[in-house]
Amino acid sequence: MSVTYIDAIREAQEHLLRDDPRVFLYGQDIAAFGGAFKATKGLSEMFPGRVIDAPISEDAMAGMAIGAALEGMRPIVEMQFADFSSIAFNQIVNHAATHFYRTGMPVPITMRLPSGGTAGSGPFHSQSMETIYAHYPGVVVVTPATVADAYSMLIESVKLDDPVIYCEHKFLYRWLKAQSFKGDGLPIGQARITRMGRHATVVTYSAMVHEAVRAAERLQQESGWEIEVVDLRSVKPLDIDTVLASVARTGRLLALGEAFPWGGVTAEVVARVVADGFHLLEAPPMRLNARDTPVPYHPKLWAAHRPTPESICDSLRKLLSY
Amino acid sequence: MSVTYIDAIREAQEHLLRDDPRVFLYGQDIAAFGGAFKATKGLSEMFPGRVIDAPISEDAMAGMAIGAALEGMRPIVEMQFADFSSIAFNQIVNHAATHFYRTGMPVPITMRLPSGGTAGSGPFHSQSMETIYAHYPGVVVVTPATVADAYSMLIESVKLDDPVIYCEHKFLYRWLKAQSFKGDGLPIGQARITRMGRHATVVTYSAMVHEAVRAAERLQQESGWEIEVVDLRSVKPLDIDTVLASVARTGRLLALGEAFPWGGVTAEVVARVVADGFHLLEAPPMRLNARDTPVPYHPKLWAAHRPTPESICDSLRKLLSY
Amino acid sequence: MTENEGSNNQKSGADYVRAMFAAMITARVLENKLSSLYKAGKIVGGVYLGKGQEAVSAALGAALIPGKDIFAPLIRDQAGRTAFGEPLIDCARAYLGSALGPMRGRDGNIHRGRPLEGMLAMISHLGSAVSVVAGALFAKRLKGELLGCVGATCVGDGATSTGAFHEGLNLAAVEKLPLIVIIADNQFAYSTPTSSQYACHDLVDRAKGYGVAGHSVDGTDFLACAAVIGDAVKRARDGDGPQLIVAKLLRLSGHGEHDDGSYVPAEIKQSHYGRDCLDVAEMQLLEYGILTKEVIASMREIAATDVQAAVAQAQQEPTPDPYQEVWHAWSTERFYSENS
Amino acid sequence: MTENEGSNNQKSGADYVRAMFAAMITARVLENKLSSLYKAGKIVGGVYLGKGQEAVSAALGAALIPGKDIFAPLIRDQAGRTAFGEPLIDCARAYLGSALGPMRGRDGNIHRGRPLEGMLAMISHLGSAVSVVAGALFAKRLKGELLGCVGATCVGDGATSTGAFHEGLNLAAVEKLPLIVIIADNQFAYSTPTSSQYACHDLVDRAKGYGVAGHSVDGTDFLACAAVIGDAVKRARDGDGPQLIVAKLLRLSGHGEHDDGSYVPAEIKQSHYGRDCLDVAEMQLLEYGILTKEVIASMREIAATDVQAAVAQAQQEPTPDPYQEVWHAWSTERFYSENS
Ligand SMILES: Cc1ncc(C[n+]2csc(CCOP(=O)(O)OP(=O)(O)O)c2C)c(N)n1
Ligand SMILES: Cc1ncc(C[n+]2csc(CCOP(=O)(O)OP(=O)(O)O)c2C)c(N)n1
Ligand SMILES: [Mg+2]
Ligand SMILES: [Mg+2]
Repeated sequence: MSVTYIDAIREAQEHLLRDDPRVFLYGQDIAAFGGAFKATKGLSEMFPGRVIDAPISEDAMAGMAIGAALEGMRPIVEMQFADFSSIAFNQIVNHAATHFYRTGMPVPITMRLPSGGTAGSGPFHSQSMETIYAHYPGVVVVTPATVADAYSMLIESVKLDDPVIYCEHKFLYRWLKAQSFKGDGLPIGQARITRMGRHATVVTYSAMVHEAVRAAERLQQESGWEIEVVDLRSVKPLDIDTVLASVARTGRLLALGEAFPWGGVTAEVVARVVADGFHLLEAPPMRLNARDTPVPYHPKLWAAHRPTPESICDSLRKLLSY
Repeated sequence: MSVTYIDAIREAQEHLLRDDPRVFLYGQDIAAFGGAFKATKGLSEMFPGRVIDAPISEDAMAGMAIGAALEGMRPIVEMQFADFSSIAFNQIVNHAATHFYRTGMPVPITMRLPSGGTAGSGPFHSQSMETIYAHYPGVVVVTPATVADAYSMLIESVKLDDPVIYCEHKFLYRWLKAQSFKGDGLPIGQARITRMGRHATVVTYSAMVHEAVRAAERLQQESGWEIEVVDLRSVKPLDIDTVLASVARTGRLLALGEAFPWGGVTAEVVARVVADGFHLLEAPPMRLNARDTPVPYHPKLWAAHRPTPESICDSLRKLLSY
Repeated sequence: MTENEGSNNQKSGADYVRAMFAAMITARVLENKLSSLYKAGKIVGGVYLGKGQEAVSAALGAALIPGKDIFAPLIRDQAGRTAFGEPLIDCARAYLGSALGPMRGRDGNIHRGRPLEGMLAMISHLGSAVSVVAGALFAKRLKGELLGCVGATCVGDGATSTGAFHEGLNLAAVEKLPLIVIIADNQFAYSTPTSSQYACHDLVDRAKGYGVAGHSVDGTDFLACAAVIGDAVKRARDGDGPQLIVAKLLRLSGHGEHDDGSYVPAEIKQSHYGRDCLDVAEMQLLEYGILTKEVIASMREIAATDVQAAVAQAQQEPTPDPYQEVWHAWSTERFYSENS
Repeated sequence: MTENEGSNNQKSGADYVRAMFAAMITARVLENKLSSLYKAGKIVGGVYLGKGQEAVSAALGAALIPGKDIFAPLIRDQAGRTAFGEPLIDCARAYLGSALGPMRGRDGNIHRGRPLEGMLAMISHLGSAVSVVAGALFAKRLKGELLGCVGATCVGDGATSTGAFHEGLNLAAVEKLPLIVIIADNQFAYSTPTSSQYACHDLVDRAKGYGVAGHSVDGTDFLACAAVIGDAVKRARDGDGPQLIVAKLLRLSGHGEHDDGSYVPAEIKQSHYGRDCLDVAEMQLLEYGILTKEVIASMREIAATDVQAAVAQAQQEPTPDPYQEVWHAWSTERFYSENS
């Protein structure tokens, strides 16, 4: 029997509700309905009063979580889509994120952001907002790419004393399967070598890890290139040591992401690698991101807006031929 | 007689109101009171009905500007502080910024964001938010550093058909003086070599241009180093050609900014320079940003939170000694 | 005053309800078609229907003057769009993924609009349109073109919980703009009952707190919708400032076609508000002798033909081609080298 | 029920007004001192005073139970803070830039708080505290500790225009939380008159629209504030859900000490609401024989001594040292290597 990425998110929440009386869930349509993506299915019946439907008030939802956290609770807030967290932006970056620095009292909230593109979802149900939150001091931004990480990192997020933006990729929800939720126990803040290689390093996170692996397999078959794939797992903190160690082995870097191209994770990765590992590089580090437009609605446009195994292979071929 | 940076902003608005009937100003306390920083002083008397006090509703202020722009107007919205634009974030990045791509109809609004740190202003009256807006497709983000640019770029912002985030630095308001508003006529999208040099390039923008020039002068006096300073002027679009040309001359790059360190302008600059100008570099490109905490309230902490001529000199010495 | 000013260009009573009813029939036929296309896997993205809300929506759309007024339809406003004059092909193209039409595949379904013609293209974030419509009206005032114009938008019970709704309505009230906001209180926001959305007795109780006129209407009662909504639009047009209308009704479909709405209790479905406003409309129109059975039958036929034609046309049209697509979010061409 | 539950631990009438008055006097003396320090250039950052709003603020602060209730004071709540038990030294340290005290120079002036003790540290973004206090109360309910507790915050007329205020109050209403929100309607938001802020007749008209209890009070009338605000807190404590109180008054200073408030018309300054609540309080307390002139005089002396002591202490304390400062925004220590 196999389990999916969304199962992992649901199971982790069940586990947390069972083991930790401080945990409660708050979000739109998450109680009896079980959430727009069924990430909380059955939980309101199992844990009466601890899985609560919120009004359509993202600012207040985040604010209420902050207040509850200050009273010792560990709220998990589900945004119906990451895109709607734009309404909670102020509470997250100005209230939750500054609180420990200002007062010495941390704000342990976990914001679940169903992120990333899926076919036919369009500009307002497809966004990847990790960059926006990671720019602000005080938040932890995690981006699980595997079933096991989805499970363990959600549990770890809730245990952390700092506010966590948990970016779960909608594309992986039902598509990504595993035999169990058990993983390798890596903590938040540590990247993983998902695939070993010798000729170039792709540093990426979330759903793009799988596209990178596909591209790597294709290049291996086609031309014998061995591409290493590093899964950042959390983009803030960002484990630059693992990245540097990989670049030291391969000499070549492609930073890959599904978000908009200006700034963001790929820019941060490249800027840090060249700062500390300039001498390791045998070719100019490259970036591949989505295009610089809103995420298109039509699946055909969408598929050409985000990086794909084809476009990743193209970039890698350029990188390898330098 | 000399004029200041804030004079330039006021004059540009007077000019626009006089010359273009489509222009109106909207913001908190900007009518009779003339604005928290007096950027609209006297304008409501000169242009009755076209300088309007807004309620404390940043989301609706941005929304109202969008609607007015769709009706052919050219609104300029003053946020009382850039930090409060977090409430207008959704309307800016999701409504204004996506509209042209989605419908083919542009949304010519100008959002004035009094930005950056000043002593004793603390975490919520000091932020530099250019990175947040520049990450999203569809917005233009300008960051004038001189009196003449403050003037000409505000006029140009209003003439552009795209939504513009006009980041005006509060520290420069009254401190920065010039003989007139007249400048060199560079358009938005083109960077400027503020100071010529041969040994290293500092790429920066807004108030940090002046700190960079100070650092450059100090290094010249102390040790004869000639530091080139590039003022980006707009961070999106970002004139990488001018930056690359400078790096081609100097071989060394320091990307400098006052914003939070993760992601952002300095990461974008470094990532683009290494992508296209890797071979030009004689040393690893460096970055210098504010520290990764909220902006501290106390002036002593604040002065150590942001880059200063001292810390810029330190970075440059490291860069030059590589 | 030009002939387009003042409220005299409001349709006469009978014309108004006929226009409403025609739009309602067309919308229903179109939505039934969309629903079957969805089930057949022919739709790009999700499908969101306005079944049961046609009377409210059409009463608004038919009271507005295309080319003059501003209309920001929301998720359940097919009838209002049609009444306002949106061509059926816009809808068909958006749902079927045609590369033609105003959104060209860049955005879809209910997000379509014709902003140049006063019909705004909604973003998903609920409540966001309220201030935008207010801004358009504000601009008309500055241009000296406001006289006799109105702007309107619809929101659901759920959207009233957004800060954007509050800020936008308050701003319109402060500026005394001719803004009509209809709250279609259909008892649910997706699956969430109104008890988790608001605690007041009736959302119309909010009107006084904003200093705007408040109106209540039974959203299943066709003629009541015509009377109350038509009147509110007239008042706004005549200078009475913002109008808040709360229509009580029930969504007769799931939240979207992916949702069977099984969380709606049977008692509610069988209650007064569970009745179909189209049935009520037909009954009332016949009773008052405004239309005959024959006319109604032919209206249905016309609707079916029109819908069929629009769908057939959209299905034949090219889908967007990513290699032809111009990937620019800016309109300023001299910035284009930036993304290349 | 433990002795801390229920409303029986509310102070008796006379004790309550005495506590209020003591806090008001102390706040006024302290604020006068801050004002002169500001003028002498001794203050770090801006100074924001609550002059004229002490009765409202103290009535709230004195009705709350430290260690049990939640209080999120805002910009003009020095009196409420003092009544709630905030030590004067917190204020002095924040304004004089001491490295000690809860904010350690990282944040300052009115942003100070003691969240561990139930007094929240406000952020600048107006309205943001409403949902946060609601969340703290929600947590107490989940922990089974809500009985007899309340949470309270103050906002100005201007802050009612924020989406955050609306979302937060609505959420509290839906969850029937014992939240008290006082709107100090002081006729201006910075320079902006209420006519540009809201269009309703009276902000208390909003209560019904949220389904919460609404109360009005003359904010310059000391005993009326005690009665209305004390009663509202008691109602919330007794399970009557959220309470919205609108106090009418006038800010008797500029927006901050950098502002002379010259935009406030003389008629308004000379009107009923232009009177000083401290004068009214003294008159009323004497009239009702609650305090004597002598007691009041000695209260003033004590306040002067306490304020002097706090200011003197803070002025002797070290200012923050950037080289000692630990530059971390996270509390999780294993992440610290990240920023090095
Ligand atoms: C700010 C925001 N949050 C969440 C959503 C997701 N969402 C889309 S429709 C919907 C329910 C809307 O309910 P209501 O306003 O009552 O309208 P109805 O669907 O009942 O017509 C939700 C929660 C959204 N679109 N915008
Ligand atoms: C969201 C937001 N926008 C703008 C500001 C800037 N600001 C600080 S105080 C103030 C006026 C507040 O007026 P009001 O709420 O009436 O309180 P008062 O100062 O009158 O006590 C403004 C506009 C802010 N703090 N927050
Ligand atoms: Mg609804
Ligand atoms: Mg006020």
